[in-house]
Amino acid sequence: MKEMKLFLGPQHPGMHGNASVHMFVDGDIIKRSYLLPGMLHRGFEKQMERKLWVNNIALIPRVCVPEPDINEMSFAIATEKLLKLEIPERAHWIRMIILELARISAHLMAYGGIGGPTGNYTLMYHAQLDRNLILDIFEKITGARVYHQYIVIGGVRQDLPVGITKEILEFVNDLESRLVEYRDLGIDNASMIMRIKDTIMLPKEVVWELGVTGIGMRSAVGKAYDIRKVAPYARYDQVEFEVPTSSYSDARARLDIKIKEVQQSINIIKQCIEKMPEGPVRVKPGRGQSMRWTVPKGHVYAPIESSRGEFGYYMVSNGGTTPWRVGVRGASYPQGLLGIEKYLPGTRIDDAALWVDTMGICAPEIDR
Amino acid sequence: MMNSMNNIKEVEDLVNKTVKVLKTENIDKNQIAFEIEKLEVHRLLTVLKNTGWIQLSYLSAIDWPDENKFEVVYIVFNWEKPVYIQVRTKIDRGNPVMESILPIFPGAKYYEREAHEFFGIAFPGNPDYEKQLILENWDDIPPLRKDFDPSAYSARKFPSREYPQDFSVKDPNNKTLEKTEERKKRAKALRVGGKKQ
Amino acid sequence: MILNILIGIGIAFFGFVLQTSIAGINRKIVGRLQKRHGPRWYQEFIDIFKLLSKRSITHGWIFDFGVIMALGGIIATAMFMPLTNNFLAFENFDNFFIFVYLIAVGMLGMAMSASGSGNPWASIGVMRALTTMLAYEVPFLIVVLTIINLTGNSSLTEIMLYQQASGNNWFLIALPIGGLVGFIALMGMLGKKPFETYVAPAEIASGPMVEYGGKQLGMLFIMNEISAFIEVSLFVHLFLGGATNIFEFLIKYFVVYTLANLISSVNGRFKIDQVVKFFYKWPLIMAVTQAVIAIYFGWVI
Amino acid sequence: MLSTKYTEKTKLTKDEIDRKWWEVGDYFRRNSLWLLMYCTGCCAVELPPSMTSAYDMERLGMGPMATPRQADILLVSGYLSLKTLRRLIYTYEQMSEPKYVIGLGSCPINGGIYHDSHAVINQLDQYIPVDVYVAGCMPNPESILNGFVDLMESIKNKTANSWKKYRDNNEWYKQNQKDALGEVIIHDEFHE
Amino acid sequence: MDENKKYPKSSIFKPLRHFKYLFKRPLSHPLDTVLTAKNADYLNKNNPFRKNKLKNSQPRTGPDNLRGFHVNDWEQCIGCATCEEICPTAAIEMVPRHDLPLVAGKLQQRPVIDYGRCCFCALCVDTCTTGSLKMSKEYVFGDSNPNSFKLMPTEKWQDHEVELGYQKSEVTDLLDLKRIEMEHVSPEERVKSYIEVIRGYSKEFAKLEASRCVECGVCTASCPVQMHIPDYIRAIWEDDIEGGLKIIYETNPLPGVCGRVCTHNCETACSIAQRGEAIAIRWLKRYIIDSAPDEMYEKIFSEPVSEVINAKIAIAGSGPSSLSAAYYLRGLGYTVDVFEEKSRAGGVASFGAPEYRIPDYAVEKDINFIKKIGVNIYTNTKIGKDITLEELQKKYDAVYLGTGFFSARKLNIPGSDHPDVMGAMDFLPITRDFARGAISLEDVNVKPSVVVVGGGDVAFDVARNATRIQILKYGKANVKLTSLETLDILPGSDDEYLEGTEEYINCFLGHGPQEVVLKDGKIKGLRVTKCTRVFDETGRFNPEFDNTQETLLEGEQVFFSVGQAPDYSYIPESLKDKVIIERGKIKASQDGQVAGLDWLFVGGDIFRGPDIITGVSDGHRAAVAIDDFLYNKSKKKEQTEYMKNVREAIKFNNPDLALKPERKRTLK
Repeated sequence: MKEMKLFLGPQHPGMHGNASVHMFVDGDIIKRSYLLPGMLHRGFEKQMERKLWVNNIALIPRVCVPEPDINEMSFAIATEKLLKLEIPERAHWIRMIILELARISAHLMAYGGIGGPTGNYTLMYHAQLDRNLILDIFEKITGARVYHQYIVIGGVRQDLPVGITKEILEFVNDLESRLVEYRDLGIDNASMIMRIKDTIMLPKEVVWELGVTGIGMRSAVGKAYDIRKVAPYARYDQVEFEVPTSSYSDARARLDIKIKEVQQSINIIKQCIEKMPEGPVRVKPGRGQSMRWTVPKGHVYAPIESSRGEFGYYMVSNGGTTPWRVGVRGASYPQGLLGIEKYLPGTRIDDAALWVDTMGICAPEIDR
Repeated sequence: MMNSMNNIKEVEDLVNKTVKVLKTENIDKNQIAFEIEKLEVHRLLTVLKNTGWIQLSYLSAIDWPDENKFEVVYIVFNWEKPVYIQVRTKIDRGNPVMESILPIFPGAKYYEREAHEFFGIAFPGNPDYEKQLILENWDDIPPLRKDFDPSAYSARKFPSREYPQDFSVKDPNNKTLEKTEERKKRAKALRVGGKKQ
Repeated sequence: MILNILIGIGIAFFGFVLQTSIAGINRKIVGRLQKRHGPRWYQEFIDIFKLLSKRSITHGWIFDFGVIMALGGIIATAMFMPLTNNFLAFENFDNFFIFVYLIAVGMLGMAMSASGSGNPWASIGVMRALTTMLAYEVPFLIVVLTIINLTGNSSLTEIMLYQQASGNNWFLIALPIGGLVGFIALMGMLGKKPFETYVAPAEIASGPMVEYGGKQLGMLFIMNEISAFIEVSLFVHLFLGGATNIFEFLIKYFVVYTLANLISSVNGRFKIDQVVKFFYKWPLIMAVTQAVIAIYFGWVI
Repeated sequence: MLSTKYTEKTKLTKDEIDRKWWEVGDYFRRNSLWLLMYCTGCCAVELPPSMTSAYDMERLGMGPMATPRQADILLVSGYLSLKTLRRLIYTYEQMSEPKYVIGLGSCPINGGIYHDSHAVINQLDQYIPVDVYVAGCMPNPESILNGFVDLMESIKNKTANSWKKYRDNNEWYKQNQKDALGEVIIHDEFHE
Repeated sequence: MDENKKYPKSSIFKPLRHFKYLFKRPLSHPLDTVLTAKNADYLNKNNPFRKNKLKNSQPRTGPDNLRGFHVNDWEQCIGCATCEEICPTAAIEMVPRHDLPLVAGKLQQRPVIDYGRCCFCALCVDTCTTGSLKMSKEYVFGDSNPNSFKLMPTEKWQDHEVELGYQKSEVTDLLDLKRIEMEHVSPEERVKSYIEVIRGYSKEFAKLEASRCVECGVCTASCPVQMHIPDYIRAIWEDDIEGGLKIIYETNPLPGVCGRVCTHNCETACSIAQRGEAIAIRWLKRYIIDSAPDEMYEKIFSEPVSEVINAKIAIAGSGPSSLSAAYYLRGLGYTVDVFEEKSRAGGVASFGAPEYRIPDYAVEKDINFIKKIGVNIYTNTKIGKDITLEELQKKYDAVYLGTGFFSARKLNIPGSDHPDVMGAMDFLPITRDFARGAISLEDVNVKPSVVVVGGGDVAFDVARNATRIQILKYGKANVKLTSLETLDILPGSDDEYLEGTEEYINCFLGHGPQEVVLKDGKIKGLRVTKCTRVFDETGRFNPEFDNTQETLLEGEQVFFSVGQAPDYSYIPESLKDKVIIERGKIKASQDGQVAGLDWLFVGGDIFRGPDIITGVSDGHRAAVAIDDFLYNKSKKKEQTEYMKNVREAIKFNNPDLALKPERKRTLK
């Protein structure tokens, strides 16, 4: 049969974000496929070079929309490394709470997201409802639902509002008790198993070839390769958590890990709230008004573990008021571009969207 | 962390043994940077990959127009010995060519395409490097070069809104604000020797 | 004769109104399952009328004609549907095979039209729709043939009367395995998950309907509602002993449709090959088992 | 030049009935607005909460639709890069009339935070007409829902005429599109 | 497959457990917490069945720090444009609002926000100098007209009161409100000699201090000469001393003097001072001058200044206003001769202000540059004695008088004619000469215990000078200072008060001197009574005393520092009736041109007063006025392009009258 050409996206309900998977199919089997990125290109790296260090706070969360806090964190860490700035202890813990809440929200979005391609909308609706609660908590802490601009150079922008820790605890306990429902609807659901078991495999051997990190990699190699464990930042070395792994990477394994990571994040949040000290939350990177802050010369790469894998900012400072060069290593770059080119062929049309969901592909961070 | 300091030391020894290092920067206990010659990049990356730095985390370039150079950066990572290694090399800006590292790290394919698109660096050895990736019908110099001005480009191509309402209350005799503006302009012209911060 | 035709059209119209209302109510019910309020119950009507009020684009006469053929075919099918054991438009024309035959006309019309649009998603959708049809028809037919064999009549009214006569001995109870197969096949017919493969908005961009907008889509929606009415009614008549009055019919209809819809709402959808494999595996075996049990061994509860 | 007000072109003879029908149609149209799920920019991330249980826009009779042919509203959720604009124009032209456009967030109004970016357009209404804008970066689901009701109200008041505008001033829009995009036709490596 | 064992068993029944939610309440937000009242009203009308389903609908109220639409308190806002500057999206534009009053420290402009740009980052709130810009809890705004998204924030949003959302706190503040510590010589050390008290900023500290500036420019209007303050501060921050020097010399030819002893109204007006400590503008200026090497001065005039206009101007006096007039007239191309009665040029800078504030080398640096561009200064030439005004009128095309207030004023109270009762202006030049070494310590008449009357800066100068001389002479100090004004209205600056008290001066504020008590021909002390009121209800000087509360301040010597007086003895009889003198000052037009005598210009203390920098501005204005008066009458040589630019610059920078900022007392 003749090869037929199909587009999954950019305007396509199975595609999360504005990207397009171009597929050449024979029947239902994909023969060749590419990701067409760039629909969300805003020239981020150029924009950041042209904005002051302080102004970049407004810009950075927009690199990856579903999980903006990792951008802020990575940017802040990179700048602090250049400045050799020690930030207050409490700020570390607040940052961890924020990051883990963001991780839960991103996982819920991705986990609920498989409701789209598999048609199980109830799963999606429930996950989005819980995610919305996290956004409400974020709004209380930071003043905005999505673009928090909360983790800044030198700590966090302001202290946690009074009583929010209780609210967070209530929420995570409630979510913890309902995780089993997510399993019921998703990975323990017999009809869903048909879709997610043994599909869109990521063989162990090719992980390093692609450069995939995060859940994709951990589900294949079976080792706890998590930056939070391997090269801890913030205070991840002072909390106890496990890194769920698997050595057989199909969609089911990856989704299972996602739910397990949500559990681990809940554990981390609980520990953070318990261990968080009182004290100041922010130090200024230097004297002077913010528009005249400068950062010493240097090159630094600041990787952190996002919900999709290693996310990092490569920053070069020239000693001026603006960064000289900011490079963003989008966590989904390898699986999004090379992964789709190399490992989607051979699967079915139905599975393409699942690859996007389970591997964690965030179009804006590929395009920037 | 005694262990990680050892790792850094080990890396430093390994790299120094393999290639001639022009500059070493110790960034922190998990990161170290080496500046080396262009021709030795492949050798170093091969050695590093064989010793466990199997993950290519990042590949990109930096523009240094004052030196008339591009700096190509490779960041590799070893999950067992957690050290990020920046391998940097400077290449000529006028004729930017850097051999592809595709045979060593197949994952570099799209990074190289992107670097070509945004800086104009050629990566012979990468079959697709000249194809457009993120931009479409681009009609100017590669946008991440320092001499490209996105503001001007945007102003030229995409008009900004001119709002009809102004909110100002003006008194034609009151020139204080205009005068302040002019003064500022004058003083700005007088600034000479200062280097732009 | 004209009166009969009018009654037939009336039944089709009633079927449309009934199914659309119940679909609307079901959206609310499913909404509740998803922890929300859901739309107004008459939302489905508004949707359909809105589509009819829109301007539409054509992709050639096959595209338009196919839609009309689909709608006409389905209305024609619905005209023959008995509502209760004594209310139908055309006496003695309620043979089960009439429905099997006529419903295919509607399906084919839609297939023709969709292929006429030239959109690859539509062709894939049509292909999937026909494959699914082939998949569920075989076990369903075997069960229905078993019933026909037992009742000795293929008229729906007769089958209804047969069930009602023996003390409301519904075939769902009498032939439990067959009833289950029938229900699964019904889910397939209604395009409910996990057998929703041919619409699958997130995979193939709503499949056959990808190129429809405006009036054509409105007509397809009407067709869809009426065909759902036919399919659910068939199930009610065949397995639930039909109805002696209209209220009984409404209740049974509502229960069957709602159950199918609720099950659909918590499940994912299969891939197309899984649908075929599934129907050719369990339902087919079950249907054959049921047939063997019922016909050769005569074990009917 | 862009005429700001749509003037009825049809002759006034067949009109009264037409208009009455149109008003009836308006009732259905405004109570059943289907969105096209095209996540053009960041604001799309607030759409799932609006669509799903938390804010449940189905109460307003709205829902997501898979293809442009079926949809009534083109929701431009945030900034538009050139590459997206090209596809957005395709999409917009595929939608069947009457169709409405909503611009979410700052970016479609005047470029937002990307006002000086080389890849993002500044004013959406230069390229396709827009019925309702919702301010915010990003707008909360409440704002989005209120924006939808605004659109419903303006359909009722017969002020949501952007699709007519696009037809009447087509050349002006085409020219603008061409100015920004070079050419609207999509050429990429995959269009072999 | 083994791997699958780790998963719980899958089942077709597990998802059916979710049917329990059929019997639970929906969790979506009710529509009446989502829609605005207007939209709810529409929906009610639209609903065919329930016409009032949604009651009192209003969008959910956001949390306390919600970043909604902006509100701006116009009472507080000073139009500093810092928000415009920091806005990462260029969404904020300052528009002129000339309906606002023109006051010092405020600009007649207010921010307008383009919500087609705004990204709600709230950096503008965090950086607002006054804290007037805040964010509200309003977050719903949609419109079909794209042009309606540009809004001017006021206290209200869309004409209704709103709850405040995000506001700046100490943690989020992006300004640096604390001044960089200036190094002072310790009180113990400095009273022992005339060493300069303020050490000046090092390069590093100057840059840090400069980096606090937000470049709003509200200071400029308060500066009598309207210096380009933000610009030279920026030059410091950019480490551009040469540019800074050029910028300073545009408007002020005596930066070395002004960098030390200026009254710094600019710092009072400074926007950072709204909530914190003002930028040390004066000291930053001084930093530029101190760090500029002499050869850099040559770059201010890159071509030698030559007489291109054939007209001569005489200047009487060499105080700040005279030197300023001389400098600018020279820059405009005239021949300028300055006549000074004393042995040194500089006027108050050389004889009034104390050495520990402004050392001679600093004054000389400024004067030498003025000399270098070709101004002739004739010292020891007193107008009226060595050369009369009439002669000057004949010889020169125009005459500028900047003779200043150099006579002491004494209070007319019993005992004030005693020889040990001295006026400030009698005493200060002596101390200055002593510091220079021109007079020996014995010749300085300071008794072991001293009472100073007066609360101004000069009074502190006298007191602190007396302290130093006492310490040198007797080894210990005993200086009392008394003034009518209490601390909250003390005319002297905070710095003087603080430094003075550090230097062992006892202050008896809020007392009025009644009598110098004499005993045996020697002064025993000063009798003072409690002052209950200094100014009356209308704000006029009209002190009242409470005679029941009486104190005797013991001291052997009394200094009066209650103001200075001019000496107009040089004005010849022929002109006396033409020169109108009001309250000791000569009446003239705004630019200093005396009515009826269009060749005669005045400036400085005898015209406007009261401080050095105002004198400099008088000189500048007079120079331009003289040029206007003479330019068309005189013969001109061809000018180089460069000199034309210099001319233009001088004319352009001709200062307007300064706005006097309201002084904020930080001392309690």
